[in-house]
Amino acid sequence: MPGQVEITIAGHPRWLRLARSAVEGFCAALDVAEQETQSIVVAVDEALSNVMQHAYGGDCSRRVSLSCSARDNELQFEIRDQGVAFNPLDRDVPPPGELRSGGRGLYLMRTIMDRVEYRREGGSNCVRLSKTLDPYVRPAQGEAGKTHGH
Amino acid sequence: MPGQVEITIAGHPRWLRLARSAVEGFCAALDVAEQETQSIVVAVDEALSNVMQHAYGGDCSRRVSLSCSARDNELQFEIRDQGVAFNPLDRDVPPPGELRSGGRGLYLMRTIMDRVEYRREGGSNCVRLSKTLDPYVRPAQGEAGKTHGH
Amino acid sequence: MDINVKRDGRRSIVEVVGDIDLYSSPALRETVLDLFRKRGQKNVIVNLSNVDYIDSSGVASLVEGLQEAGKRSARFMLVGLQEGPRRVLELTLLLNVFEIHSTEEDALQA
Amino acid sequence: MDINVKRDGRRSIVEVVGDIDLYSSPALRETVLDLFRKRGQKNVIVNLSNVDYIDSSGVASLVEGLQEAGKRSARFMLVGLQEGPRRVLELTLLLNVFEIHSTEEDALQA
Ligand SMILES: Nc1ncnc2c1ncn2[C@@H]1O[C@H](COP(=O)(O)OP(=O)(O)O)[C@@H](O)[C@H]1O
Ligand SMILES: Nc1ncnc2c1ncn2[C@@H]1O[C@H](COP(=O)(O)OP(=O)(O)O)[C@@H](O)[C@H]1O
Repeated sequence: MPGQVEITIAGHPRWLRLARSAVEGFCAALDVAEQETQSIVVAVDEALSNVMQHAYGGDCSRRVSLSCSARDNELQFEIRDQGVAFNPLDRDVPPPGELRSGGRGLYLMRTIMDRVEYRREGGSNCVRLSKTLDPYVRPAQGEAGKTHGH
Repeated sequence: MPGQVEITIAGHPRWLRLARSAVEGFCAALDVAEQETQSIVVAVDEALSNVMQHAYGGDCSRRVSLSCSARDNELQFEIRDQGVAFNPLDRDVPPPGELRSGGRGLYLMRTIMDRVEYRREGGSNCVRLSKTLDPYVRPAQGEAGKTHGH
Repeated sequence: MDINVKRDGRRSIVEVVGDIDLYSSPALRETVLDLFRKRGQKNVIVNLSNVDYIDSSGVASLVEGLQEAGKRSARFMLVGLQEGPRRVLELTLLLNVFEIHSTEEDALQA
Repeated sequence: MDINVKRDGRRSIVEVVGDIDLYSSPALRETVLDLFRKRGQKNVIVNLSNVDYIDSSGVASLVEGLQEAGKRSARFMLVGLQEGPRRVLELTLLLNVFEIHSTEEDALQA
């Protein structure tokens, strides 16, 4: 199933803010609580930043895509890139709180989201971040039928 | 050339706000003036709304995509759907200012944008809205090379 | 978009918060038409001071409100018009078609 | 993101407006490190009251500021922390690592 919302951006950090607005807009349309939304935005932003910085090594001509979907009370965000193979679950995450520069992106992603999954698929990295919402979030109702008119 | 930013949404009006945020974010990343941005957002939103309402007749399971690109001092927004063939340029637009409900979307699109183009392409409608910016807007520089580091 | 109606006799103030677009305009349309048709209101004021965005379907809802008022010799006014919505009404040549005031107080006294 | 530096003797206030992310954090990092390295500042206050978003690269810039201050026995303080950035510092267990004050005035008197 494709996500209800998909965005693809060039791998330049100038587009991160737009991607964050999209995630925010996605959550807002589903009435996700503001604080929960803020955290989710951080996690997705970290995943996208890592692609730009590490998977593509700063090559801004390459593209990264984000697919957002809601099902029952779970939100899923799938980040896909065509960069070097990298499984974020294989990586040991150093303890936070230390005075070092960097190395907090994966930690934030894992801490904020309920589930992080990885698969390599025909030259693409695909990271799926999932978050179960409580209280029950309205799923995208009626997406499969006629529910609006003029 | 693909746009620097592409978004695809399910054909449900609940996603229009997200699409507007994306267009806003696109313009913001290119330092487009606020007032100009607001008008562009209206034009793109009208095109997307028309697809949801008319091309898909309210069937929210179908998808509409928006591709945003900047080249020199021109912004282009391409709206693509798989609905009934419809050329917005073939349609006479009734004069505005009249007291009727509806019938102002195409007028706004045409009035705000500098160019509206249409092509039918293998079962898809493709509407391209273009706006030339003055003063010169920074195109998305450095999109083709390494311009950022840590 | 949220809608909040304050009713006082045959006069109502409809306060809208958020964007008015294809998603939200049907609710605004219904609210306004119901005030005339079901509640017999003689004066409906729509407060748009918390509306930054209105599209053509939103404009259509407002026009229908104005038309309904006309049929019943009632009044329909807009207040608190922000820059974006003002430009849309200007572009569609409707700025002088509506009765527009700055604030609810001005509209109530008009 | 915009950065505005007010310098007063060996003390500087760095006012940041906007999101601090991978796009903008390099400029913040450079500004802060330059104040210590090139301007010999003894006290750098970063005002974050107009920052609603900070990501891990922004956090890294602030940590580098703190480290640089440590090397030079200078001070590095944060003020005006909003809810979102506060939560990110909390999640990364850095909330107690930084010297944080509510306002510029508080920081100047501390
Ligand atoms: N998408 C990715 N592709 C390749 N390597 C990655 C990716 N994401 C993270 N890494 C590697 O994992 C390390 C830790 O990542 P992270 O915790 O996000 O911190 P940071 O990005 O600040 O280094 C990175 O420095 C990089 O070496
Ligand atoms: N994408 C589209 N597909 C099919 N028909 C369309 C499309 N866009 C517009 N139309 C037709 O053109 C008419 C005028 O459109 P518009 O000016 O946007 O006003 P409105 O949507 O309020 O009717 C619509 O009522 C519809 O019949």
